[in-house]
Amino acid sequence: MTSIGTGYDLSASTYSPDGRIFQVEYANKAVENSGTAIGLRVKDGVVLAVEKLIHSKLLVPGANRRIQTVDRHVGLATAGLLADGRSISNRAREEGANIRSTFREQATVKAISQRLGMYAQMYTLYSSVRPFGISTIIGGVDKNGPGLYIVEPSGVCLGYHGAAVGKGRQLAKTELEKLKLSEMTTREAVMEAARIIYLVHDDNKEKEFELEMSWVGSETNDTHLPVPDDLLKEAEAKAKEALETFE
Amino acid sequence: MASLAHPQQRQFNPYSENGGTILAIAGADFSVIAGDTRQSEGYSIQTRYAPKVFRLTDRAVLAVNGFAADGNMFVKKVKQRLEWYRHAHAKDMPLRAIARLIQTMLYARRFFPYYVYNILGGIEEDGTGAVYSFDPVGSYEREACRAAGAASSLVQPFLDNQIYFKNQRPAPGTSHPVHLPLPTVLSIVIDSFTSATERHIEVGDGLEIYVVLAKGRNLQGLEGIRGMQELTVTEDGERVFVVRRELKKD
Amino acid sequence: MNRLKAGEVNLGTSIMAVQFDKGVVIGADSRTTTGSYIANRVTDKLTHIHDRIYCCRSGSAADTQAVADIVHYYLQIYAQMNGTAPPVEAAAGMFQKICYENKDGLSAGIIVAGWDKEVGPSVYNIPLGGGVFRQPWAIGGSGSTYVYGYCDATYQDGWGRDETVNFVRNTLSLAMSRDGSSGGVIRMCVITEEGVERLFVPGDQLPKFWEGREVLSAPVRKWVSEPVPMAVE
Amino acid sequence: MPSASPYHGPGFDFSNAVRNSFLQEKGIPLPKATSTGTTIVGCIYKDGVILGADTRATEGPIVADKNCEKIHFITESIRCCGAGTAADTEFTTASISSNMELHALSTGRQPRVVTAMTMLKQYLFRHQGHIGAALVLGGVDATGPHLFTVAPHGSTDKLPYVTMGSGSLAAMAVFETGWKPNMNREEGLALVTAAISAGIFNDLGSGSNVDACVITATHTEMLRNFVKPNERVEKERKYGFRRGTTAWKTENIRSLVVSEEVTPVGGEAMDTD
Amino acid sequence: MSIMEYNGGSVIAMVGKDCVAIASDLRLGNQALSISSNFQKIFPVTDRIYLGLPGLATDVTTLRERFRYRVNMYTIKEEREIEPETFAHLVSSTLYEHRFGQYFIEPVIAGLSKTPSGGVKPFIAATDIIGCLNFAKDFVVAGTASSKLFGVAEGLWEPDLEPEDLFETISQSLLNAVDRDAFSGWGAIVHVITKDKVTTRTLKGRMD
Amino acid sequence: MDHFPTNWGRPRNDAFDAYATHPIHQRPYNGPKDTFADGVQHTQQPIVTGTSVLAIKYKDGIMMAADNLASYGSLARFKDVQRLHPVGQYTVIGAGGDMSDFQYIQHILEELSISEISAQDGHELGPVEIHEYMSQVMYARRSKMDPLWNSLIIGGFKDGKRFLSYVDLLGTTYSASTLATGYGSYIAQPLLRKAVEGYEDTLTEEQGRKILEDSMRVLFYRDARSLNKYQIATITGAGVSISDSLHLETTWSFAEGIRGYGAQTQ
Repeated sequence: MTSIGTGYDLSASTYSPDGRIFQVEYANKAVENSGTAIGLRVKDGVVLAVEKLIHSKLLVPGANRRIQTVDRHVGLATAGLLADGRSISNRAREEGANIRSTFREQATVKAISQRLGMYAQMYTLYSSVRPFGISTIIGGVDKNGPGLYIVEPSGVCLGYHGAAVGKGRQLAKTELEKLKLSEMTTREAVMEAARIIYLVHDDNKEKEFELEMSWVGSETNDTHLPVPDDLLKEAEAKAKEALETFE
Repeated sequence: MASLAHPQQRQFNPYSENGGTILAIAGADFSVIAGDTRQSEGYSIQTRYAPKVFRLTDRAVLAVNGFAADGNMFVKKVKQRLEWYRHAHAKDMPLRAIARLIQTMLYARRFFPYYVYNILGGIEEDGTGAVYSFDPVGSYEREACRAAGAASSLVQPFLDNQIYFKNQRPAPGTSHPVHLPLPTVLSIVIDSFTSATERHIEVGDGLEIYVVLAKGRNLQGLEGIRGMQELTVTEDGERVFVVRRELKKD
Repeated sequence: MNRLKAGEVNLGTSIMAVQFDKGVVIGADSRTTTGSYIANRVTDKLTHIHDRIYCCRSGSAADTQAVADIVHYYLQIYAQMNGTAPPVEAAAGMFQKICYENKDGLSAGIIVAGWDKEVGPSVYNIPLGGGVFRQPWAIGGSGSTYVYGYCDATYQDGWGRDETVNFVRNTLSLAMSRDGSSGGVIRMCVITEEGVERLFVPGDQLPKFWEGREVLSAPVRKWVSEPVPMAVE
Repeated sequence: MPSASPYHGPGFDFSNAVRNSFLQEKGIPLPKATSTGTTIVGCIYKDGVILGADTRATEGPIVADKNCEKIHFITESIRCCGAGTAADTEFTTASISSNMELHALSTGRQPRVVTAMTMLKQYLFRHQGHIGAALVLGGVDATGPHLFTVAPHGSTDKLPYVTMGSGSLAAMAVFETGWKPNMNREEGLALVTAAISAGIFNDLGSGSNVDACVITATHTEMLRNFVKPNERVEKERKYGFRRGTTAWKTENIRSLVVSEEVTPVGGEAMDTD
Repeated sequence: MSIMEYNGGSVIAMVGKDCVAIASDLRLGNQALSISSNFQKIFPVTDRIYLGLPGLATDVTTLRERFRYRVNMYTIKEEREIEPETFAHLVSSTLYEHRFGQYFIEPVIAGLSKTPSGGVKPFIAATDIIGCLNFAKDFVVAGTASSKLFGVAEGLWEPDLEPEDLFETISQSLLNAVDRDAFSGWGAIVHVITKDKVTTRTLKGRMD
Repeated sequence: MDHFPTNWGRPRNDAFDAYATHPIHQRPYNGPKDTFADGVQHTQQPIVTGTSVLAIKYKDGIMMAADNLASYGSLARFKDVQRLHPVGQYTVIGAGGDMSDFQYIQHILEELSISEISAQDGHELGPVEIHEYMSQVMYARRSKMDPLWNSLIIGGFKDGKRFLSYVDLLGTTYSASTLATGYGSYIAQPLLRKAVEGYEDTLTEEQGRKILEDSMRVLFYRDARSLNKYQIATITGAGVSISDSLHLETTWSFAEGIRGYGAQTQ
């Protein structure tokens, strides 16, 4: 990364001489500092999981959710600035409602993601605004089956089988690549997702974390819902078990 | 289709009339507000129980009659304003202030009025019973008694006679009482409604009588009344009661 | 178009008459309405005018009953005077005269049908203005507008009794299923030289045609494509 | 309507019609006549016909009469329930009743229900709906029990169970769920009562009591106020006034007792012994 | 405005114990403008029958004369006084004759009919403008204040009132009802009919 | 309010059937006429319409019924329309009147449900909330002189409590243990009241179905805009259940012997 103070990083509307937009790259830094978020697109649905770092012991358990519902069939998980995540999910809901009222059908995950991508990209064009400091994993099921996308601060929107953003993304990606996602059920994916989050969490360096998970697919009648408590407990238990055998 | 044959039918009438009657009588240290519970349209009974009398605070009760949708909306808005007042001033709004509030709210809709007749009953700050009656656009007056609604023309002259002693000469050497005792008022209210039920098709089914007692007044006149229920919320203040009775259902 | 007088009882109606080689088949639904209230669900709109002459009534119930009563009365006089049964044409002519001369005051659409010695079976249609038109088949009333196409496509010369009865039954059933002002049962009469035979189809045994799907609801969602494995595998 | 006037023959007098239509054109609405909001019904049972009616008469929303009679006499074995403009039902049935009596006297036979029905429909048709009478006509004659409705424009219907008036829908609902052929007297009366009660309690134009009339070949039984489900409860107070409560200005007493004082004139009373 | 309100006026009749009473206001108006405070609307028909004719003033006069004529003709033909029941039907059919082109009058009849035993029986009746009879057992009302009269009378009337008590009840009913009616008032008159006398009193009422 | 939705919200005409002897639905307007009235489109009118909706309380919850017909004037145009619409897990909304307005209502309720789900605040919309929302929407639209031309019955069961209430194009609301819209309020309501009032807590599902079936049958007999194909919805502690289309059995045999309208015998 270039040294600071060259003057090309003060505005998103300014390129550096070598064709980079520093503001966007700084935004990516904000993402990298955040707890990991992953998404698994499997045979019959999508599972989202988030390593939510607890920055204060005074917080109520379950506070500051990072997975949100966008529409009946779509959810999203964010990594980065929490408030930007709220803002983007509101925008996603509007896009979903807009698509529904224009075309009288459920928005596809792809359509919502691409519109969010365009929205995020708009914040890379003007000097008066700051790019979003988040990467968003959008997951859901629609008429084309399960869909999983990431929208980055730059506005790039790409589809994935397995998605990982945030601090532990490299390790998570490696773990995701080992899985046979297209043969997996959402129920199995819940276990894997929990395991990966526990795996990537660095106990030594980090504060405590809360595992937040949601799923959508045949298990939930195509509705985006938090993973039920008992299943979550089971997945956490298994994840901890796996962690011990991993090393 | 008739609508195609008569294009001028297009005009939509945003009002309807839902029958029923309300009345209120003020005593020296109490106030009685009553209404029947039938809601009708045309020759049909929509429901046999739709309240027309509402407790606003422990010292104020509002009766609304006319177009039911407007009435319910109006009561909702009055209650909302009283709630805001409570938040701002940490006390209930006084009766005469509520009366003025209602006038303002009604007149605000001078050119698309709430088609409702309001009667506000309760206890003033000086502890006297009071009744305020309103027309649909907010003209109001404090009175001792008032009837409104479908059978108002049947009930009002009866009240004139029995409450104000209109056209009656007192027995030589005596004078008419200024305020009637509570039991007398209650029985006149009940008889007013049973009479109106006999002669007006839109009155009947049920009767709700609210009684507001001044601060510190004893329950004299309410003991042993059938079907009574207390609705008071605050302590050491005015008290509100409701008495429910059946009326004929034909 | 609102020719009915205020508050009048209306025969919304689907009525029909078809001639065949030996006689005529007449038929009608049984619904009488005021507004959309069915004042009578089992009305008999097939009115006896003389031994072998009947009429089907549509329009105002009061007007058509009054007119039918008058014609019935005069045909009895005719029979007494001449000692023979009146021809259908005479009945039709009488209906036409009354309807034409009082066209401003009446709303009556009548089909007269029957059998006589002179010409055998015949069907006359006397619509609203008071004209008279002889036809091999005639339909009338508000329900008829829905079945002209069916009749044009189906009717053929040379049918016998049974085919004709079937045609009338099917036509009326189709009209009744689409016209809110028609419904109830189908009443039919087969009028031949031998006599008048009454037929009755109860409202729950009407011939059935396409009646829509069970319920129109949201289409069932199906995934267009199955997930494909990752390229890296 | 026939009347004994030396100025004009029988029938309606239209002398005020010009004046009234002028008023109406000026936009002054003519006042309402009493109407019988009404539920009236009839049904055929095993031994004859049962008619039923409520007893409320209204003027707009006001109850003009709490216990009026809506089952009118036509002949001993033919009765007629009336709905619509009260005066019209009253006078129409009275006129037909009188004509039926004359018809019976001139033919020497018991008149038939269809005769009354025909008279009614022709009379109403002649007046083109301006006579606002909606009727339920029932009776038993030599040809058995008969039941008809006659609408204001003069159309008739022949049915085993009928209803009319503003409560007709409520009453018809009861018939459509409860009617069956060949009911006995008890079942028939119960059904008619239920039908009228449905009108009384659900239609504001109908109210007070149930009148019923059971007609068989041999006997007609008028059950006036057969059920009284709406008696007024006792008032809470007495409303008598002290004598002298009302102030009055003048008084004039006209004595109706013709007092005769016999003054003997001259001499002594006659000896009547 | 209804044509009944052109001149205004109201009548009420009540049954008491062996007596009847009939009362009316005395106003004659021209719409909102009061013209006279002594306009009679109640007329004696026989000694024991009184007829109230609230409604359009021109028709009050016409009908009063018409009924006077018809009752006289009846008396001459029949050689007896008309009974209240009979008179009620006479009123009814006279009005129905004008079914199309009505008189704007709602007559009220009060009287005592003779019983076979020689006693008297109270009789009251009212008709609408086209002659539909209403035989009530308690009270009948008519005119512009009819709905108010219905309300008060329904509240105040009690069975078996003696003549003097009946006078109070009918007077109070009338006065309080017309006070709430813009088209009636300006004084009132009450007739109480008993077996052997008719007491007529004019009442002190509001004159506004 | 009468059955014919065209007349809803319009002034009653006294010159015409002042005594309501007949249930008359075509009432011509004879009030003052605005010279420019024909040039101004104040409000639309109902075009494709549904007829009655019925609802009762019973032991286990709420039961509702509506037929599957959408009429175009007197034409029976669509015979497979569902007029009972589930909203969330606790509520059913049944509609008479204009079907396009009803579809619009379904859409706004869908939007409302999604925004409620997205909130993820642990609250769920029950019948009380949906009725309140709909009554505000209906009242607001009537106040804009642009009404949604419907009468709606909202029934539901949540937290062990039954709820049944009505709202129409004027924003008029009311509750009772039996409700019916349109023609149902004249024909079915008397039957429902007699069968249900006082028995709300003892009426079984079977009895409830029977009384609704009987009422739907009478409506089919007497309402010229009804169909013999209908659905029943139950809302209980177990959730919402809307039946498949049911067919009414009807009786006509007594009519076979009827001849003519008067003296005729053959």
